[in-house]
Amino acid sequence: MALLEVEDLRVAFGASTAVDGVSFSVPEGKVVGLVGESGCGKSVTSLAIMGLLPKRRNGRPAPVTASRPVTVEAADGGTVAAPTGPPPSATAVAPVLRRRGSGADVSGRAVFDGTDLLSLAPAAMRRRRGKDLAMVFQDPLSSLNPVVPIGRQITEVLERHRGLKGDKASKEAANLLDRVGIPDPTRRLKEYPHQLSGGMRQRVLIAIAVACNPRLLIADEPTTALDVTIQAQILELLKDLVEAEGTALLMITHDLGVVAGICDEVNVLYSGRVVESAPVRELFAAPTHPYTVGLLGSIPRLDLPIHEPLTPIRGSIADVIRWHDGCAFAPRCDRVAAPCVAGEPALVGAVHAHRCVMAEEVA
Amino acid sequence: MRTSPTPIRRALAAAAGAAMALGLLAACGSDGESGGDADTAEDFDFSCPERTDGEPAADAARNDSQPFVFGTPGDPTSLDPILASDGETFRVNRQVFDTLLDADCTDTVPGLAESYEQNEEGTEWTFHLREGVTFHDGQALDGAAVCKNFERWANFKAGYQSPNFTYYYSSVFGGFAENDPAMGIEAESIYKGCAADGLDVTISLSKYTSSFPGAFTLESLSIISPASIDAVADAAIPTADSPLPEYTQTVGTLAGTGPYKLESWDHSSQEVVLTRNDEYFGEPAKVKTVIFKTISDETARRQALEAGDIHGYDLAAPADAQSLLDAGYQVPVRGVFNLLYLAYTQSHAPLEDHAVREALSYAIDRERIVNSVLPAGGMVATQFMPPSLEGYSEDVATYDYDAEKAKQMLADAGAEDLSITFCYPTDVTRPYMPAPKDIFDMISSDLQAAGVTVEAKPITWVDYIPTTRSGECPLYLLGWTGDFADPYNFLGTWFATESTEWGFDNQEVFDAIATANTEPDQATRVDLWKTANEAVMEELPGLPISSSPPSIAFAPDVYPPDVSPLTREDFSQVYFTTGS
Amino acid sequence: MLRYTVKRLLQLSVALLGLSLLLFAWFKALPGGPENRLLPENATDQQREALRAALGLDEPVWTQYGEFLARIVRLDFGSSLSSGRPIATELAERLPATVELSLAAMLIAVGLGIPLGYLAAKRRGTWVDFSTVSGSLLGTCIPIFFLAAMLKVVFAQELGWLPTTFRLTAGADFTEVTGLRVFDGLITGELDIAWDAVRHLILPAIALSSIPLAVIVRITRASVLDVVGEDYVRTADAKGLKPATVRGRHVMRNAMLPIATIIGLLLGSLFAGAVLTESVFAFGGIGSFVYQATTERDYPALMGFILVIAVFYVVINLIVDLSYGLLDPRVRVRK
Amino acid sequence: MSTEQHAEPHVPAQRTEGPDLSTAATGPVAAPLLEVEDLKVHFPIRRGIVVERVVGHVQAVDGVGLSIDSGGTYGLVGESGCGKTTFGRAVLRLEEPTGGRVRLGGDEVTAMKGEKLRRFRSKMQMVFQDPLGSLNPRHNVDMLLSEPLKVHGVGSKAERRKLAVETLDAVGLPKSVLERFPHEFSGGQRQRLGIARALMLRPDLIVCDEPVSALDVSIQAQVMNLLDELQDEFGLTYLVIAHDLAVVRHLSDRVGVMYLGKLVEEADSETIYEHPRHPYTKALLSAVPQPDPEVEANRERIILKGDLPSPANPPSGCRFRTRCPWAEDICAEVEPEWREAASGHKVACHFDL
Amino acid sequence: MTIAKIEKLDRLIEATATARDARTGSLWRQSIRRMRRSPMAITGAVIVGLFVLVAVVGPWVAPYDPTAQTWGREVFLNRNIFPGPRPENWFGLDHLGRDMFSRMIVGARQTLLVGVVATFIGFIAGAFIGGIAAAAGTFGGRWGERLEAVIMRAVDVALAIPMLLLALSVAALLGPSLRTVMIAVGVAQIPIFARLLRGSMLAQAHSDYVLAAIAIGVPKGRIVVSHILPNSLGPVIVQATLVLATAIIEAAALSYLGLGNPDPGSAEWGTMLADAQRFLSGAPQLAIYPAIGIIVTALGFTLLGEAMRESLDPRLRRQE
Repeated sequence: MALLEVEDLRVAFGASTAVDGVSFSVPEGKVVGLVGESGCGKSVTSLAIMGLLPKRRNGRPAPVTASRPVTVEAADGGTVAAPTGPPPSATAVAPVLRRRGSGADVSGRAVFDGTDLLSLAPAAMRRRRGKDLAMVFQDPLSSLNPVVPIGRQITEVLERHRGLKGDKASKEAANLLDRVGIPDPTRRLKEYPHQLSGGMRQRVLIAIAVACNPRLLIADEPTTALDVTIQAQILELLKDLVEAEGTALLMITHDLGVVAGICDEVNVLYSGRVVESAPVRELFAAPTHPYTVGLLGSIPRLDLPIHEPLTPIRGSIADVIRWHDGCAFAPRCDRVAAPCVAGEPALVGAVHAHRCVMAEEVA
Repeated sequence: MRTSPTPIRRALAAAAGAAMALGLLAACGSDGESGGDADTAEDFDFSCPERTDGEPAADAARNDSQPFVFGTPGDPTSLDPILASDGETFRVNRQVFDTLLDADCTDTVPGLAESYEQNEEGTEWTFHLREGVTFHDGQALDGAAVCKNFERWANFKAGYQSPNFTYYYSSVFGGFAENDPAMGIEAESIYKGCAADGLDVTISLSKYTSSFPGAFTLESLSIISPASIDAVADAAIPTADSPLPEYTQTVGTLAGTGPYKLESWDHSSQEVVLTRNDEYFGEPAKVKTVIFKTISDETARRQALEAGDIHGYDLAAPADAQSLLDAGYQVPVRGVFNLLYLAYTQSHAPLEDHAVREALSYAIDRERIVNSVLPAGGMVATQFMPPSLEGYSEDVATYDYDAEKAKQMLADAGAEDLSITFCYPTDVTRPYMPAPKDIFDMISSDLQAAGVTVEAKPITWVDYIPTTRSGECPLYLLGWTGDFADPYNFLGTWFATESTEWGFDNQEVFDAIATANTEPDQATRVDLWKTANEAVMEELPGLPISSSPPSIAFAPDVYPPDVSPLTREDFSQVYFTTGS
Repeated sequence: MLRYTVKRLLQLSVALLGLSLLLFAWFKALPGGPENRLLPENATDQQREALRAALGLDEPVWTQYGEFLARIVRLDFGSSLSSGRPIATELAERLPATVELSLAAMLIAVGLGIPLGYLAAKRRGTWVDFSTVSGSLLGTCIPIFFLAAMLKVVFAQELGWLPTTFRLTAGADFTEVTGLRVFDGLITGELDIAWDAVRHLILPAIALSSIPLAVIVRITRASVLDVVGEDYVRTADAKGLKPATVRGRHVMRNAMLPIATIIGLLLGSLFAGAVLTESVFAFGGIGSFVYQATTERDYPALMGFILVIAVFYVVINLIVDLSYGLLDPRVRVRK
Repeated sequence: MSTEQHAEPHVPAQRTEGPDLSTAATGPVAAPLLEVEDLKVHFPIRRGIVVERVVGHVQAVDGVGLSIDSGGTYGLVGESGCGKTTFGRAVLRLEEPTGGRVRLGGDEVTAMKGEKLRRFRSKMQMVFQDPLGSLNPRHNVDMLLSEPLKVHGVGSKAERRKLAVETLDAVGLPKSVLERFPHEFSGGQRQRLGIARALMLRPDLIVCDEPVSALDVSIQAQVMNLLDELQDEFGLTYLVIAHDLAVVRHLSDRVGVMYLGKLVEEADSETIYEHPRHPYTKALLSAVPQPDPEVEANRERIILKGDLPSPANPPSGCRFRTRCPWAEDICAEVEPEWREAASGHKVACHFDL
Repeated sequence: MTIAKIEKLDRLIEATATARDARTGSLWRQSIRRMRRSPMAITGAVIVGLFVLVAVVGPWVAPYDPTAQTWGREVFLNRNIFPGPRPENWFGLDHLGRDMFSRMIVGARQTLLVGVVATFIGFIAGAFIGGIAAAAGTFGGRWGERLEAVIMRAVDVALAIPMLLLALSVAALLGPSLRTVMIAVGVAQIPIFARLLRGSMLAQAHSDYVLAAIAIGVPKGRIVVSHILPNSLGPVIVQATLVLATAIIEAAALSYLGLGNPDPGSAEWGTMLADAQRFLSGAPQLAIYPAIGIIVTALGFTLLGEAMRESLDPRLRRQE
């Protein structure tokens, strides 16, 4: 039994489904990647596990919310349909999640250490959040409260979960800052987030997350907002922490390079479902799902001959059909065929699983 | 020299009081017909109405413990009476200071002087002062004290001479001993001197005017103690726009003789507190403490009374009177002593045509105005003075409402498509005109019914007087409340000479007024004023609309003072009653 | 910070100089001089002319402005045409009443507005939200003089719970310290006076608070909606903090920034709003004074009032800006 | 010289076939299309109570020189805050340079003013990072595309529309989108629109400021391919500004690396990735994660210490020394010279690493 | 296997896409669509719609001449006799014997006129001042910045002058009239509009599309007029809606102070309310009809404005 077992997780905002039956597991002490483009449901998945999605109020259907824009862009650059909503960037989904007044319908199970997190009462979940499982967010500036000194932001979690108060808490906070590589930690405790650089802020966020030695750390695009040299620092730090403490890490990213560098296992998400999952080396060595293949072909690489043309996926992530009608990737797939839209494609395979009825052809 | 000691008459209370008229109106109002049985001058004696409320028992304990709070429309401005010309200041000062003569209803009655006499030319006025009167500061009243007051006034310097401060003094006496050219007072003073002999005091004038003896009742000419005069001798008003000296703003400097003493004046609370003067020469005040509090908003005053925050207030809106009466409040009716008129400025064609003026006069239903929007107790005016004054004539030409006749006359005069500008003031309520716009609306509706096109011209009050004075308005509403019983105070200010505000030149009218004004003999004078009134109404410079009393209201458990057409209520008469 | 304050104050004095010139020119251009206010209606033309001359109204305009300015600098706004007293004295005497009323109104607006705004934001899109927001907006849609009159009819006349006018029952015996009656009553131990003053404050303060209340509800709602969408609130949630901590330390502390600005600006506007309220309740503050000055065309008084209000308004703005530093560390460092 | 050929801005540049015929005609050395010499952009820091005075400068760009051959692509790479965007804008005179010179096709852009400059803008265009923000939300595609022509007085309404349709076709959008508004498009399509607008005047130079960084991975590739295609089709010269080394490498012939307002290294893109000489370049390259677990597992990373210093107060000597693993005393004292370490390979470092 | 354009795939795509079709169109159209879901907007729009309808058709459907004192001899305000609702006069008579119902209906137009004209004055003048300031500050160089600073400082101080006093001055200059009310209320709104437009324009001026326009070579004037201005008008238009409500209320306040519309020939709610305040004890209905008219109308505009603000607010929109 893995530390975290997510089974058939579904999250819907009103009429639109953001996560559509995601299952994966995070074994103890391993780094598991959740990879995909904006709108694929990876952030929603993590927030659902953490219980940070706004609950829908009883008996009142949430208003229809904007969902991912749809654009049908044929290979020949033909038809264009109509998206609105936020631009498809990594952060685009988050505001949807945070809209109050509507809420998310969450179903499925997320069993953490024998307990289904999704069925926990809010108060019980609050007791575990920040303690047993913690999270690091993408934008370190906006994720820290601008008007509260960072020391306070760290000690409040120590106070809450470890019962540390006053000097003891401050001392521990300084230790934590030291541990995440912030020089002169005692002075830094009194500073405000805007006085720190981006990399420092992300270190502070990590310090907050690891303050109570959680068994599972969820990192949602922790390096996307950072410069590449800082990104390297932060990845290094995360790796070190995971190795030192044996913490399991759920790494959410769109960057296959990051995945290759840090993850043990990878789940590729597309339109709210896992389309491929495999140990990291197998995935990169033998990508099976056409979407994974397309992603890899889209990335310019430093280690390949220069000016080699890229092979992008056509269309945009908005061009989807519903999973129960067929493969959501079908509109963009080069190898689409009749079976693709004959019904729900199943996830096949064990260690290296994929959700493509035409997998043999691709291979 | 004919010295005729003038007997001072007590006012004769008339049988048919306006309090009764109120009941009458209420009774006939239900048939909803226009006031066919409305009260005209013939039905009433416009002396002050007699009180019919008896003398309910006083609540002695309450009179001593509970202040009587009276809501006033505005703040007083000065505790020195000579430096004021507004009713709110007079209301306060009248309780504290006394004048040589007093007014009851519109009649002149004894004040500090028990009696007076005048010489035949009306240039020497001798007053016989009461015995045993002491000022609040303990000084005794004598002729010398009175003279000291007159000498002080006559010798005012600099800013003290500005009509801004001493309007009434210079109106009555023309000027000062040494006129300050910077203050713009040019007329020569008619005050010649004052001679005291124990309790007798003689004021000499260089010229008689019909202002006397009424002027001696003016609150401005209140007598203050000699010590007070010395105390404020140094207070200067260097220019016309200087602030009033400090002593006029704080209590304790000036001492009067009145039934109340000043206790405090809190400017920020807009509150003046008076306490009983136990040494008062007359009947002592019933309530120990009287408070005047300013509530400038008309509706707020009524609500404060209804909520019990105050026990009485002045200038009740006509519309509120009935509701107050219905709820058990008292709204005693004052005698009428004002006049509202519609002026025809003859410099504007075709108003110089008598027939047009006459036609317009017939077109206006003045009874509706009096019956509907003016306070109860008002009457349609037939001439340019209220009926309680000497010289009121029953024989003036009248112009009763007749719309058909008006149309006909306009047609005959070739003015059937007359279009005319009609001015009225916007942001003001005057005692003679509680709601200018309503009256304007009604008149213009009547005029339009007679085929006249009315162009409304509303003007803010501060600009209204200069605009109408300059003759810019062909038609306009205006009026006047008398200061004291003096026909010249009404007719004289309007028709003594040719003026742009009326735009007519009728020497017959001017002469009639001048003759009456300078006639010292009363009987002759009365006839002369009647003649003058008839001449004016023959000329028809404007249409007198109404004389109506401003309403004053009191709580049910209060015995109100005798109400005065001059709004000179004496609050020492007030007390809380045990009843109701 | 000091640098900034000095800079702002310098700007203020320049602005005030401009304003004084503007006002002077404006009032000069108005027809109807003060003499019409000062004299009764049947004063003679000669008396009017005399007064105009005596008031120096026939001097060259620049001389008049010079004198005006010289006096303003000495805080001498001249004397009121209606009361004949120095305007500075009048304003100073009446200030405590208005301050007390404004503070009371602000207290109501803040005390009610922030929780209501928070509630509306929490329940965004529900009927709670709709009725809270609409209800507070309704307050702004009732002409203030009518609202005041209605409040009096209902609570003072019909129910008889509260007085309709004044700051204290007439003739009450109290000790004056600051001029804020409630406060004075409390510090001198005259609790009955304090209670009396509170009773007199309630209705006018409610009437006056209708507009700021609506503004604060809206701002709070928008501000809270903004903040709850922020990442750091999610971070706070992810820490498993108690809801009260999240609400207080993370949501409200940030949401207070715009609210504080608005409160400052509203305080300035309350002074102006007090004009109608105070006169309807005969409250006796600056508002009543201005109302009187308005109806009587007491231009010097109005001019003095506008200058004082302008200073007040700008100073409040400055205080708000400076207090930003206390509330928001980001600003503190930048300045 | 090719500037004459571009006199009519809307006429697509005629690409000369073969190895630079024009060079053969005019002389032995091909004059570059864009020449930038010692460009500086300093932002004054003002302070003062009554009279503001300048108390310092943010040296956003501090003496950068480079040149781009006609038809070439120059990639400028660096981390956020290094001044690359400011440099790009200063080249286009969207930011006022404090010093230095910019010449485009022989015309000195930095000397132009007013109407002349405005007219000249038809020869140089920009593609923005945020495709939505750079498109006026109230203008539909037709207005967006025809405005450049309109303000330069090109063509009739019908002609402008025709050209718009042609350009749309070139960027892979159908003419049916003309009536649509920017928010109705996906991110990739918006960037296509941004490129189309830049193309409308058929400019010589296009500055692409982070052209793909706001896009999803799968869309980035589409846009990069499109830029490649358009360069061939319209004979464009690109200045590509990006923080992503892989993207720059993919698009560019020549690459410059910027750090704190200065160039630290410049070389052909192949060379610079194969043999980086400046420690900063080395660190950058080593930091980029590669989508290959084998590579990642075996790679030696140079992890830089600390953060970027403030450009208002840059370190003395070599600006990179505060974070450089190889820094020595001399680095703090002497500013390294911008030298040619190998043929076509310039670097600003005291050492040969 | 090559690209197979399968019929079914097209159909599926279409089905998914049509659900989104409603989200096309210009920003304004989108806002309107968003507002259709808001109870605030609906309530506001219904009220405003009814009000405008009455204002337009009022004079034709009013049963009587609103100015004729037809029943003048049946009203005695000094005795509190105000005939109330009856078959021929649905709302009863006013204090001069005019038909209240007709006055209410006809008054809607005057009231709307006051609101619209006052708002228009404030809008045009404020937008002009704010626009000049923003344009100068953005493109005018150092001198432009100074001009902007001067203008905005003046606007700040002007904000401090209470509207009441402004109105008073206007009234003193022009005499009390409906025109005065319109001008006074309008003038008082100028600084608000100016600040709003300037702030909005400055925000737009720093946006990328303005930079893009400069890069294209669009002349500065044209950038201001065709790029910055249209994108900045949203909040200003919202404000205009809110000011419409304010104007109607303020007009009533000015009437209460005696500065209002003195023309007896016209019926305007603010004036009617201010007039009727005198009869609050005897004939409260005379105040209540116009008061309800004003309150409901003002609320309608306010709700509509607030809903518009919300639907246009990019921060709030983001959360949808």
